[in-house]
Amino acid sequence: MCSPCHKVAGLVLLLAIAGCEREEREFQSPPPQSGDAGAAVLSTLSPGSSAPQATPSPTGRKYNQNAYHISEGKRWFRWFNCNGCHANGGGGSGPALMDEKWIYGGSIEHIAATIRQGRPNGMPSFDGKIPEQQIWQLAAYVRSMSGNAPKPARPSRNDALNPGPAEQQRDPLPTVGGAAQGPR
Amino acid sequence: MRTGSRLSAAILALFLAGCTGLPAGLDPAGPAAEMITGLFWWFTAICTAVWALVVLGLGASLLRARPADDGASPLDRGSARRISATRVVTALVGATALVLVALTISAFITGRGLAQLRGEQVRTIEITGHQWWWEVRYSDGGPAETLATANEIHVPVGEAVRLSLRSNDVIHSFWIPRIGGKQDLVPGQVNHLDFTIDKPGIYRGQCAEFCGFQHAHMGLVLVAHPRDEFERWFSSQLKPAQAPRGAEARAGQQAFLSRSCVMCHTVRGTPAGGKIAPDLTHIASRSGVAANTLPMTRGALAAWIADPQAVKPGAHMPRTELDSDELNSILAYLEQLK
Amino acid sequence: MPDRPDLDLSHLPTAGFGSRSAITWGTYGFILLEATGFALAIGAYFYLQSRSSEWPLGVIPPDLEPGTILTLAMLASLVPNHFIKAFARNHRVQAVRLGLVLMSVVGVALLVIRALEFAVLNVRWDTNAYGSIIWLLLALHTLHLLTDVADTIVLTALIFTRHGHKKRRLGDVEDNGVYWDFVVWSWLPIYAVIYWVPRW
Amino acid sequence: MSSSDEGLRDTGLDSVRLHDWLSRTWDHKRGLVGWFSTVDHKVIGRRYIITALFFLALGGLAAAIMRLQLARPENTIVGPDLYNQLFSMHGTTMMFLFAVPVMEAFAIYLVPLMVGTRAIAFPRLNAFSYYVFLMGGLMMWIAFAFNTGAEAGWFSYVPLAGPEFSPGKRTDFWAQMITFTEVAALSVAVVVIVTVFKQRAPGMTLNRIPLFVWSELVTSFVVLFAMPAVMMASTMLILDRLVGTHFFNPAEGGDALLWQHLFWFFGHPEVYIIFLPATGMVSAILPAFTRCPVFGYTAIVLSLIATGFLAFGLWVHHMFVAGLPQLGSSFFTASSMVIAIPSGIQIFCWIATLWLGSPVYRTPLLFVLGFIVIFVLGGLTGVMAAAVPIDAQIHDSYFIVAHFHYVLVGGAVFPLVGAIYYWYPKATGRMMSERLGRWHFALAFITFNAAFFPMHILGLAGMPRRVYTYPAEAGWSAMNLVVSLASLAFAFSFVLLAWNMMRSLRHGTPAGPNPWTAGTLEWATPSPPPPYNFARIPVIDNVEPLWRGNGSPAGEVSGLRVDARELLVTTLTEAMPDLREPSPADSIWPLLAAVAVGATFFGSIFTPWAVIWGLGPVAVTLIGWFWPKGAPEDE
Repeated sequence: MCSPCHKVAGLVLLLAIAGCEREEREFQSPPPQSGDAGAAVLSTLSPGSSAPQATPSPTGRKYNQNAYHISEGKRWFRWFNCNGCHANGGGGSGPALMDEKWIYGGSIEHIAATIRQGRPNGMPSFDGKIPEQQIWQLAAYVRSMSGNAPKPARPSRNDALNPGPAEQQRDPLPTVGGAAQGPR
Repeated sequence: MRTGSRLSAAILALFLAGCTGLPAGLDPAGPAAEMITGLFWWFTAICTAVWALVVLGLGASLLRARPADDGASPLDRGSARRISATRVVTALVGATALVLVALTISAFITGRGLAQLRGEQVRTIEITGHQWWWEVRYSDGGPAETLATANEIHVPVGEAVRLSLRSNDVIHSFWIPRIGGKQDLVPGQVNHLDFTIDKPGIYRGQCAEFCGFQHAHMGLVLVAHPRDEFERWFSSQLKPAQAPRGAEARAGQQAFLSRSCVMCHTVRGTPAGGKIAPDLTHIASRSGVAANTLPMTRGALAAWIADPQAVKPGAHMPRTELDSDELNSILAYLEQLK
Repeated sequence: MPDRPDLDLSHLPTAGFGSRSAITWGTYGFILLEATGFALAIGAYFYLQSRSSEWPLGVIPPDLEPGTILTLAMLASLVPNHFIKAFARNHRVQAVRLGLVLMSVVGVALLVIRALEFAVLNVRWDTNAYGSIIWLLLALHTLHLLTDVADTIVLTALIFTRHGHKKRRLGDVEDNGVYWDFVVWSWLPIYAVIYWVPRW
Repeated sequence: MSSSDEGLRDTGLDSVRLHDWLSRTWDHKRGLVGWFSTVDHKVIGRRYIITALFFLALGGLAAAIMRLQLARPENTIVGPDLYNQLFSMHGTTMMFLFAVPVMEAFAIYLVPLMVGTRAIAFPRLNAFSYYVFLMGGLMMWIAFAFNTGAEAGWFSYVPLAGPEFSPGKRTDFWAQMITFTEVAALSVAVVVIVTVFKQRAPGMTLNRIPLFVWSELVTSFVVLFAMPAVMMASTMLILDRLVGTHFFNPAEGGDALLWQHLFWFFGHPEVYIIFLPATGMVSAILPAFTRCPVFGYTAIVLSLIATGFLAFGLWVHHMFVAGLPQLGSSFFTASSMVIAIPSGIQIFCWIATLWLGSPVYRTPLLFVLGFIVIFVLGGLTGVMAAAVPIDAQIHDSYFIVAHFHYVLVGGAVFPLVGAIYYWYPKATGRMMSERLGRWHFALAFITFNAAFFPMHILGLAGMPRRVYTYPAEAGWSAMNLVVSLASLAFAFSFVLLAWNMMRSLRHGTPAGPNPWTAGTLEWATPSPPPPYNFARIPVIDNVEPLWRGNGSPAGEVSGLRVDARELLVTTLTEAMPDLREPSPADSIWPLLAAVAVGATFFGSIFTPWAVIWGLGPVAVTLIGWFWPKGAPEDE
């Protein structure tokens, strides 16, 4: 067969796989594997670009691609009152989450670590309070707020008053500051 | 009308022989459900009769003796009998119309009767549908008398009750077959359902409008008490949660307040004030857990807390990473929340 | 081998105008279903209005100028449209050609005004339900406008070729004119709903 | 314009040369391009029917898995996620990809034959509609295979189907599949209407139109008025999900019930879109097997029209418990009762036909008899559901599941299966096995009732719809097991049908033009019909034209061209010959246009800009479609 056909077939396959990854409804995460979350857990507590590079983990990738996980994250964000400090991602007493600046790293592993461990100046630690899967879902959602998730997986508007365009409508912003980019 | 209803009730009862009595939808527990059931039997009687007549007529037309084929063109066949057929068909259509008018009128009469059942002195209970549980609030008596519970509605017998139904997320539908019809809970509006219960008892129901993954496990229980028993229940529910007794329960309370539980649940009288999951102040007094998916036993509660996703896949209660000591102590604590 | 009574139809014409032609009935069919679509969208508008205490929801009504100019221009275009249909029936090919060129230009001009209309709705589609429904109404009509303008332009090109003299092509011109009438008349209620209902 | 001398006419041609000429003119070319270019309504209709039956099999498979899951309480064969997709796919497939298309497919195949014309009106639009339908259906099932199946039910109520509660693209695929099938259905509706209005054989006045054609005509009008509602609704849904509009968001002035109003304004007529053609099939089968014209032709036609009108006055009875004002509900109770009258008239007329005629118990008639028994029961439970107080109890319970399966399977699928047995010889030239057909009927009739009657009682016992499991304590287990076993056996009855259809294709007895000695025009031409349908267009003077003394129509037409595709166009009411219009030649452009439209729809699942990008290809393919190519038909 001609090579364009191969390319088309390859593209279709990729789309299909992306579709599967995006649409899975995984209610129960398998027990965390060693090394998955570990790399990011040990990130530094101080801001700046000296943060250690998080290795893109399969876990991070999985949550980052999956529409259900991200939408669950959006739910926890509201239910756990993250808005109290990060009003709709726009920031308040906590930093804004929908811009490109990441004090403690913008990869999903970094964000998960930030939620898990807390950060100085007000971000509490939720370790033990928010189960691991929910932390990853929250982190995936937080990334999607700046457009850093596949567009079809990003949440659309809620059935509520909407302060601005939904995550799906935002243009992806590069992650600046903190550690280097996590997996897209 | 009455005889017909009885007859068809008897026929249907035959169908159900072997089952445990009448299906819930035909076993009324209050005047509203009684009127609906009466109308149901009346319609069933008429419709059964109509169906039987049609099938008999069909059979008769197939079996009737026919003259030998006279070889005439099919176009002329039966032309001699067409006039009488026209008369019969016209009469049948007329009869159909009359039957339909009768049925329509009886439906209206029942509808009006249901509307008149509404008493003036009603107790209002607010029901809010959540994916996948029912929030129940009693707020008639002002702030001091406001009570929140979940998945279990208690009402006094013989008192008119009005449910005001809302939804917090998607459309649900409130349905307890034995108290009468159902009513949807639609986001953005408040619907009402009125009923009175005659007999004390426990009546089961579940969400009737498809609402997502755990639509099948969104059960609710209605408990009808005699008046004084209800008052006792109500005042005991108004109290804040008991302080834990014993070391294990105290440890359980600590675990409850320091682990995930506190993020979503309220236990009045403790710092736990989460508003997004059922109020657990008196959870041990309820008859079921997980929206009546499991009975309220220590084992079932343990199974539910240890792995909610195994009981109700997709439910919003996550699996928490509790070790067995924590789990046991939390169970001990919750069991004291009578 | 006719062994049965024979009905000789060799004298019948091969094209007809108006309700004689099958194509016209097809056009009517599509007009009917599209009109239903418009009616339902307008129904949805009034339904949403009835469910809200204020209307338009916290925004000012659209500016009147572009929409009104467009409405007047569309009504005016009915005149040449009428003449084009008559020319087509009378087989006046040159007149049809000129008329179609005119209608193509008018159509493009109308599309430009339509673009301005979107700019002065004073609400975004994602602001609230009021914004959503008026954007839907306007977009729905724009789709029809765009379709018919494109159709007119293609037909104009076609009528300048050797096919222009064929009676069937002139029938197409007539059907296109009928469809244009629909695009204009269906606009009037939508215009009233978008621009005047919020001002009541 | 009087007679023109262009072209070769059929006048005076002997039958062999006539056949040669007409075949050359009307047959499609061999080869792949020819296969995709054909606009022959019989080829398209056959493809439509086979495709719809294929989707029936898929939808049935989904149902079988659901019944396996429900066979026992707390079963874990499938979880809630897959179960929700399965029942959504089942309902969506059966309604949008099977029932409506198959009823239209029969119209596409049969209406031109029954009205005595050579081709369907707008044959390219007809071919286009098939490809759009095919792409929509395949798209949805391929998406399902990739875990992106519809999950919010065939009704996709918001907010559950809305952006917040249905993340990802599952519901977008559903909503866009609606657009595909509606474009197809609306196109077919226009095609059928114009065929019936303008292409009837001379003499086929309004009161000589076969009842099946009447039913498809009324259905097509119902489609024209009903389908735009669901397209509007699905468009709003996809806009809410994709670009953040607020049609269904109560917090921003939207309304969740707007969806239900729009959906049921379509959804209730939808039932009649499926049911009316089925009644037409009954009215076509009965005369052939009673040797007697249908009793009460005029009454049946008026009933069809009345049903078509009343179908639009019932939608609120799907919303009796949604919290609407009481007064409105009363009106809809009354209108829901009234629609029983036209259905009753039809039933009585059919029974009268059986009484007047001499029944011949062949398989098609057996299915019609089964239809009457089952459908009347379903209709009567419908009357019960029309009463608001009763509906409040049975709404969204298994009682309703039982009711609409009695109406839709009993009322539409049984006649449809009868119609397959009846017209199969016409389409293939061979008879289906009668012995197997009787077994099929017996199995289907018994297992259908065994599967669906107990559901009434399950509903009364409190079992709601759309639950993926139920507790053992509920006491529903035994009856659910019976239902599951019976429904698997019912599914097996369709295997018998498929086997019979496939086997008879080779081994069936040759049928000849009119194996049932039926009276309508499709039986006046060989089986299977030649590409040009009729060597000479018949002239008729009767509603059963082949039942005149010698078994052939009253006369025939001459003077039509044989070297170019030419149709006889007649007047609307009297069917007087009026024009000789050309009929478009085969063309690949409808397929290309369908691909362009399909790509646009598919793209707009992911980005609204796809609509803009798609304009170009769609415009190009449409110009290619309509631009004259110099064929004689274009002149």
